[in-house]
Amino acid sequence: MSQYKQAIDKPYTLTVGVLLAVTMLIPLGNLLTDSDSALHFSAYIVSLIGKYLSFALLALSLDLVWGYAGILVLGQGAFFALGGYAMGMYLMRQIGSRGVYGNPLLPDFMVFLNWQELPWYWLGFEHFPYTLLMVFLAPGFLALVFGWLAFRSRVTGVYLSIITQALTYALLLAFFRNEMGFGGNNGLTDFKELLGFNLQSEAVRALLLLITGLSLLGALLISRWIVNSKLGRVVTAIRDQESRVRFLGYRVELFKLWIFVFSAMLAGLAGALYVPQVGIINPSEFSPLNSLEIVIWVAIGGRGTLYGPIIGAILVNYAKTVLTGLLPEIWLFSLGAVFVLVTLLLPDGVLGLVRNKLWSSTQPLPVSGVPKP
Amino acid sequence: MLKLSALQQYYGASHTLWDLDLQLNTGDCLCLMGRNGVGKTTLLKAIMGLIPVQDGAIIYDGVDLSRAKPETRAELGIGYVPQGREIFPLLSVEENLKTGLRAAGKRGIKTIPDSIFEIFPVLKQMLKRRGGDLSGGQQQQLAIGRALVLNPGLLILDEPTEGIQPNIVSEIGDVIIRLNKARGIDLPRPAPEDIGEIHQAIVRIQRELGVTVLLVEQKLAFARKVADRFCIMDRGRLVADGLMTELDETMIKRYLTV
Amino acid sequence: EDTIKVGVLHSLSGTMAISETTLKDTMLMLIDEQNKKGGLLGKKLEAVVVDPASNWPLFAEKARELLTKDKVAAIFGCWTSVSRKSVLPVVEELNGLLFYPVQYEGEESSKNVFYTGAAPNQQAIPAVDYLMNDLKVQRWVLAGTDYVYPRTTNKILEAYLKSKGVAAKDILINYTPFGHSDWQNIVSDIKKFGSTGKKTAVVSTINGDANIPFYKELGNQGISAENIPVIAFSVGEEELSGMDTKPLVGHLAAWNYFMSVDTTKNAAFIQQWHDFIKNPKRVTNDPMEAHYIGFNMWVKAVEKAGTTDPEAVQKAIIGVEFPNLTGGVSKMLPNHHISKPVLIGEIQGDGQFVTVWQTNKLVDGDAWSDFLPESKPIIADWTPPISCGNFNTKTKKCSGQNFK
Amino acid sequence: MIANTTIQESGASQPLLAGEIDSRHGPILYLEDVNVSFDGFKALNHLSLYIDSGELRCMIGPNGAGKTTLMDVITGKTKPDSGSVYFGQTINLLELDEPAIAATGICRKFQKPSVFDALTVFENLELAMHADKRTWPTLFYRRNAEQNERIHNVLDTIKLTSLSKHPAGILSHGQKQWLEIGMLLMQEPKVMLVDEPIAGMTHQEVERTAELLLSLQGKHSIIVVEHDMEFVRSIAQKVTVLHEGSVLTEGTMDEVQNDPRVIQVYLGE
Amino acid sequence: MAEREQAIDWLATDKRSLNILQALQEGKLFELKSESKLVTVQESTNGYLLKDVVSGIELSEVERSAVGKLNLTNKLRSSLRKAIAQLQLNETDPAIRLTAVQALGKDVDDKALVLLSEHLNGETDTDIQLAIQEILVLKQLDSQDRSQRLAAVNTVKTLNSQAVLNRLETLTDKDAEGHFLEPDNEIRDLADAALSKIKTRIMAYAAVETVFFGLSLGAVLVLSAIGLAITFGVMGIINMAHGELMMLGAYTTYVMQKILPNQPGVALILSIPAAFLVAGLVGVAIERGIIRFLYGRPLETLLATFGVSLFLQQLVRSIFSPLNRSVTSPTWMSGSWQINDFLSLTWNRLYILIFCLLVFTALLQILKRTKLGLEVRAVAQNRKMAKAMGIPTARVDAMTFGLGSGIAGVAGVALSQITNVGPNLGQAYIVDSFMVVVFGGVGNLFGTLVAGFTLGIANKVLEPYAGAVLAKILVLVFIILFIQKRPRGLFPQKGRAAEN
Ligand SMILES: Nc1ncnc2c1ncn2[C@@H]1O[C@H](COP(=O)(O)OP(=O)(O)OP(=O)(O)O)[C@@H](O)[C@H]1O
Ligand SMILES: Nc1ncnc2c1ncn2[C@@H]1O[C@H](COP(=O)(O)OP(=O)(O)OP(=O)(O)O)[C@@H](O)[C@H]1O
Ligand SMILES: NC(N)=O
Ligand SMILES: [Mg+2]
Ligand SMILES: [Mg+2]
Repeated sequence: MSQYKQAIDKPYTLTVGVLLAVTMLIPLGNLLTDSDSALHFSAYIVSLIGKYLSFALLALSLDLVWGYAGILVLGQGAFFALGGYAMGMYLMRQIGSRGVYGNPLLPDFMVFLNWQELPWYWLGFEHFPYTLLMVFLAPGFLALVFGWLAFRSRVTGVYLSIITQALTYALLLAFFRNEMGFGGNNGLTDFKELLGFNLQSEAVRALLLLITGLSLLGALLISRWIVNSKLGRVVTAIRDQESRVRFLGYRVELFKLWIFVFSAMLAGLAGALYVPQVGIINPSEFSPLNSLEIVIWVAIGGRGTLYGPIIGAILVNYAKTVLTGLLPEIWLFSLGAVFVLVTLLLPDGVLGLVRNKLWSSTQPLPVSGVPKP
Repeated sequence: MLKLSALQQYYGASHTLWDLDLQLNTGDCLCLMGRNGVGKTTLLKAIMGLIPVQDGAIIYDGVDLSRAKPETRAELGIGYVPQGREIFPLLSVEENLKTGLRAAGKRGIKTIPDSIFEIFPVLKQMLKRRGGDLSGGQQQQLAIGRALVLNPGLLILDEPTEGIQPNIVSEIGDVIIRLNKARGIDLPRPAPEDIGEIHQAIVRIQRELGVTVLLVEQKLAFARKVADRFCIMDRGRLVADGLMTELDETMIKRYLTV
Repeated sequence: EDTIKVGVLHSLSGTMAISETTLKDTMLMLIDEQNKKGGLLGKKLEAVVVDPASNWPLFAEKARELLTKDKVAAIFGCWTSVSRKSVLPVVEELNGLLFYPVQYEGEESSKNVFYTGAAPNQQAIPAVDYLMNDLKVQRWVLAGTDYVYPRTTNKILEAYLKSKGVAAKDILINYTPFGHSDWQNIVSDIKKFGSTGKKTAVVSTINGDANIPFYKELGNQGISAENIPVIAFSVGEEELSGMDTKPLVGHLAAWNYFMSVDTTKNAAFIQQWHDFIKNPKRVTNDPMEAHYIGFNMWVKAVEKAGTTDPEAVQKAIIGVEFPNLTGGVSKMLPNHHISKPVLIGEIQGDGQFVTVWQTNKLVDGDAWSDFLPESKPIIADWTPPISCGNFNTKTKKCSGQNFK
Repeated sequence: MIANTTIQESGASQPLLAGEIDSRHGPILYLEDVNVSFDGFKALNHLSLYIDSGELRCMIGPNGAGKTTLMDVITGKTKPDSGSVYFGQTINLLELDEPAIAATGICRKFQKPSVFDALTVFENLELAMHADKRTWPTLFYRRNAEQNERIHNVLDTIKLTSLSKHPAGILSHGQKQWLEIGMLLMQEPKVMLVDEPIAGMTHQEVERTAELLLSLQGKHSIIVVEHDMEFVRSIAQKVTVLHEGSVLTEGTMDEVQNDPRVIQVYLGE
Repeated sequence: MAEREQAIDWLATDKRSLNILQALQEGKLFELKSESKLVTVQESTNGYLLKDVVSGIELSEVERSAVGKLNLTNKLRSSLRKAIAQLQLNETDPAIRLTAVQALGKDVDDKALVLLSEHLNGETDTDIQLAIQEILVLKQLDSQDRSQRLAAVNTVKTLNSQAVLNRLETLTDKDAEGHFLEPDNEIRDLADAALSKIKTRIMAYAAVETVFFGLSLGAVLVLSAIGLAITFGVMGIINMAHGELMMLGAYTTYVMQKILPNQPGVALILSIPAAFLVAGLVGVAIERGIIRFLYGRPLETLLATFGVSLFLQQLVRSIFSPLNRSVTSPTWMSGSWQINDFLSLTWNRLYILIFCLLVFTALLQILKRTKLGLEVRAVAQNRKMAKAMGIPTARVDAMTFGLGSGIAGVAGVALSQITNVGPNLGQAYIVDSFMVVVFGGVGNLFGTLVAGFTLGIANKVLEPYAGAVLAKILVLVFIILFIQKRPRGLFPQKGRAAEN
């Protein structure tokens, strides 16, 4: 439509293409070839990429609220973790009587803390469809209640950021409590099966990766459709001049709420995809620092671009994987330096660089090309 | 006093000011005119150092300022009243005025001159109110007052009458004329024993020095009243200039109407 | 060149780096020494160090990386229980070996994990016995950080105390979050609880960073070891080296090793450590000894099996004995725990412990506590015919990893 | 001449309308005894004002008289301490918030031009366009040919066609003024509140603005605040003078201009 | 060890052994291995300087390994304490005598009782007399004479003494079968009344204590937030490295104590300016090196300073090791101000509270009274215009950021007195710091102060009912809900300007 949108179309297409290739190639390679084939990837690679893609989805979800709606959520990890816990609870229930104490109903951690019955909120999680619903509803509902309160009272800017941080911090402390019935610090682990399939089997891993990749692609397509819709523009307008939008007759709080809840649900989905692939969900996912890191991924990739955060999340996490193995003693120096340098040298994130070099568009860009008010 | 030569300015890839030359003599009151978006504000910002220029020179009192910091320009006595007022919204009126005292202090001004309150009495009434709470017109007065704290040698005004009530507009006109023709702030009435040649000399020097004014203004009547020279811009270039009296209908038709 | 790789999986950054970095160095030292002795099976050992950064999922990822990419023969690592829980499915899936050197809550026995730290019966129970019998303690504060290890330990202790006739009103249980730093109320409560005239003691399962402010507050509120002794299970020489020990003098800790124990083996170990780390002031501690024992047992088992193949090592290591640093000979038991002496020490002004009590023989680590009703019937035995980490002696069924 | 092509029938098609505006008894906007104070300072002082349906009302008064505050009250930005504000006979504006008031058909141009910098000029207009402004319909909204044309007409009117694909952030001050006027046109309001529309415009543009406003009267009720007397004279029928938060006088331009009080506090000379 | 206990008892009978016992208590008594002889030691450059235990005459200098320290256990320590107290009962200094009496009073056996009552006759100091009488009157409760007991109950009810409370409780308790332990009704009723009197007083003291706990927690919060109130609140920089700047302050204290190993108090005081300089200079470096390129892009400061925080953490890990460092508290910061048995205020917290108020006042004065204060705010609100008015923004920025950072460093000095000095110190406080600043209202220093104390007290009032974790959760929820009511914190910026 407008010229600058064309400018972002190219990297967007590229991102979609690469993602599609990766998500199809690796799982299909693993499903269709023998283990000694060149197209066969180790479980390590598969689960690593699966994890990156879940994080990418998480980053994408944050970009919607932060990049487009200007709501700097410092508690996005809370929604991710809730989705993850929902999935974790399902996986726990799937263990059934194969737990160490052989209790058919209660997860192990409840048995040795003398719980007599399953708490009510664990009911239903033995059913996958219910779980799937909760993966979206649990974070969605929290976002709805929280957002409704906050947006209605016109809490904005750092105030909103900090109370989202307070939210995730409170949840962190709550989930740490063993009385909450979510396994305390240890969280939920020792998963065995998903829908009756062995989680440790190669095929299931490959399929999980495929599903994660497709979810990410789907989310990217939908998100792009949303930000290019009029709603997307209203939301962008809210980011820049919230009060002005009200006078045009839009209910700012509802628009914010809409995008906030949608983003929370995406984050929940990311969490649900993440958990079976890494094999653990624990309250530290609620830690404010984790949420802060998500912000970093988005910023590194380039906010307000949708594909930037995806690349940011993958790059940062890949860097982590490599550096923690390669320079275990001093990798924080390098990561810290990378963060500083990217900010100083690449104001539009890594993607800004790529975009400027490859597509040297003279058009100002939607977010940072214009001086902020 | 101020000499611009071959000034070039770009916003990213778009060329906003083209090879601009302009000369302002001490005591001049020059009105810069032109349609919307031709680059008037941009030029003023460049003179103030708020945006970088790519090429060309800005000579003020013989010093090349084209790479100098805005702070330095303020210290040298360039006062700036921006379009859109740019009041410090959370500072009180008094504090807004005080922001200029550091630069003014370099030239011996330690407190806010009372004359500013004579010119804009409303500021005195609202001394403790936050700048951002003032009405649009009050803010404009504050913006001019703030620039005057610097006791400027060159005063740059970007559409100073915007949103100002008519009687104040004409007062602002008078103020500009007064500043321009005489060195602004009236001297205190001399004690009888001081009356003499020295005092006379000081007054004369001040009158001759007068504040040089560079004004952007759309309102013809106002421009005609205060300025003695005009200068018309079109698409980043200077296209005409002359004495205010020479500004005729054909020129207006050609450059100022759409 | 052909080497045998050994994975070292300890956090070098993040909250746990405080404790775990030392263990990484310990492993490097042990491997270094083994290489000086000629390596293993004629090959050199090579340490592969990674940093799981105190991030639990990252522990799993790194474990997988070590086993798949680096093909390590064994992993020495983890500190917190949750990091172990995170790594567990990975080592089980890939049939790796993990040596876990920290005291923990028990209730676990995996075919692929060797628990060289203390089980609750090798630390908590003897400590309480000491307080009850020697110090005549009648009132008990069980203070811990809110996570599995303290929770489980305290459950075991509560059951144990009650079985010894302690009334419920004489037990005060308190949990605080990780890194808790404001102890004013809790210490004040402890003071009140302990001022009734009956001898009171605090059994502390407070973890890591929370200890410094806790002891500071104890000192400042005037609780000395003479009135209300505190016995800790997570405060060792290394933790003390970061504290102002003046107000701590006389408080207690229960471990299986103290740096101050005067044996030639220990002196040599300390000397070796100081040489390796190039700092004569560095202390040694219990988990270091656990790695020392664990590593050497692994070496012996590999030599015995003639291969590093995990399956063979798992078989070979059971029954392997290795002298520990405090005088006894520890043995790898069929339940993958080891036998250890239990020592109780009093903190001295120089940050060392004086042993005031010790078991007269080694105590076998018990994976499944006899003081928890659900665990009582369960045993772990990785030798045939049971070959299972949680075998229910009542139902004769095996659950968990080798569930059939 | 301009507006005929751009402004369609308004009123009947308001989907979010809280009810028909009842202006049978004359005025469409009623403000009675409105008081607003800030930290003790009375910005509006027992102000009463009536605007008739289809009327073009000019509002003048010294800086700080309370003109902008008045608009803030009408549009719901500022809640008065006391008084009543009605739209037609039935809609109590004090019970509504900003979007609800906007939805009833009261729209506003701000004194300080406020457009959405990150959006293009085109998108700015599209956002303002009269439409169903709830979330889901906005999400699924598709522009039709007629709407497209309307936007283009307005672009022509405000002379920004060539810049339509540029982000509004790069516009000059005067261009932003025009864009805001364009956004106002797109909203097809019943009542337009126009705060200092011509600041920063050239003489000729001022004339065009005057023409535009004149062509809109009758269909819309308009309140214009301006300090440029020449401009006011060129459009004014009825002029209200505000002073220190209340109405000083009201009347035709001539009456007002010759009122000594107005001369003293406002016009000067 | 049992032998040592006997030895102590034996020594306690001889006045000359006081030196030996005190040396033993202070851990200065060593055995010279070669001669099996007891000596006291003093650290010297090459090892230890030996002195004769009794006379204190210097003997010789030996290597560390030549001597072995005589270790103590709790049992020995308490025998020692008693023994020393017995010997000190006749010291000339009344303060020492008083401590001796109190030490003996801790658990009185018959021997001590006799000793004390004998001593009472000869004692001239009234405080000491009172202290002894208190011990004796308590013993009277056990007397055979009923009237003496009644009188004793009446006397003790005015005392704020834990021992009295415990004793009274045993007078009113029932045994396992539900019979009263004390058969005498009158005494029991009297004891009951006395008990309720004392308990009322205890409640009042507990309330005072809770408020103090809250204020001292608040002081820590305020201290850690107040630097941020400048860098974040006034300058608008989301400074994620704030916690690490505090950490630097804490490490400065550690280094100062290393430099002055024998004067922890002096070192602590000197640490305050030193930490201000260290953290302040690092702050200036961060501002000049990174942040100045990011003005107008506030969110990017978050990213960059997060990088800086990782860097600084790893830096101290590399320099000081990942372990916690031990920072000692000088004696005047240790222990507590014992008002009575039921109320005591710990010195370190008290000092930190005072320190916090001092820092706050100083800062307020700087921002109010100096030109810097005005210029900082002008720059923060409109950088370009500030430049145009001639404000040297670069210098103002650097100085302000340096000031905020320096104060973070000073806060670190205070923290070193109550918590870990380690690489994670910063992370433990960063979330709370932001919370306090935002809760108080960004840009309002006074808000930060009130917010810190409010949250501190709220936490401490809730803690006894809800426990530490739940209390914290409740406080967080309270913050979230409070912000709904006041979307701009406790003390919001008001007016038109703040709305957009
Ligand atoms: N930050 C910017 N980036 C890109 N282009 C800009 C920027 N600011 C202004 N422009 C463009 O530069 C041109 C000159 O703008 P300028 O503000 O100087 O105009 P002006 O003559 O002052 O107009 P007006 O009378 O409306 O104030 C305009 O066409 C405007 O669109
Ligand atoms: N939030 C506020 N706090 C304090 N005073 C305020 C606030 N808002 C407005 N005022 C004061 O109320 C008065 C009326 O302001 P208003 O903006 O309505 O004037 P106006 O008539 O629009 O003036 P102008 O023609 O200059 O735009 C002014 O004196 C202004 O300073
Ligand atoms: N196992 C422990 N101490 O976490
Ligand atoms: Mg302009
Ligand atoms: Mg106004």
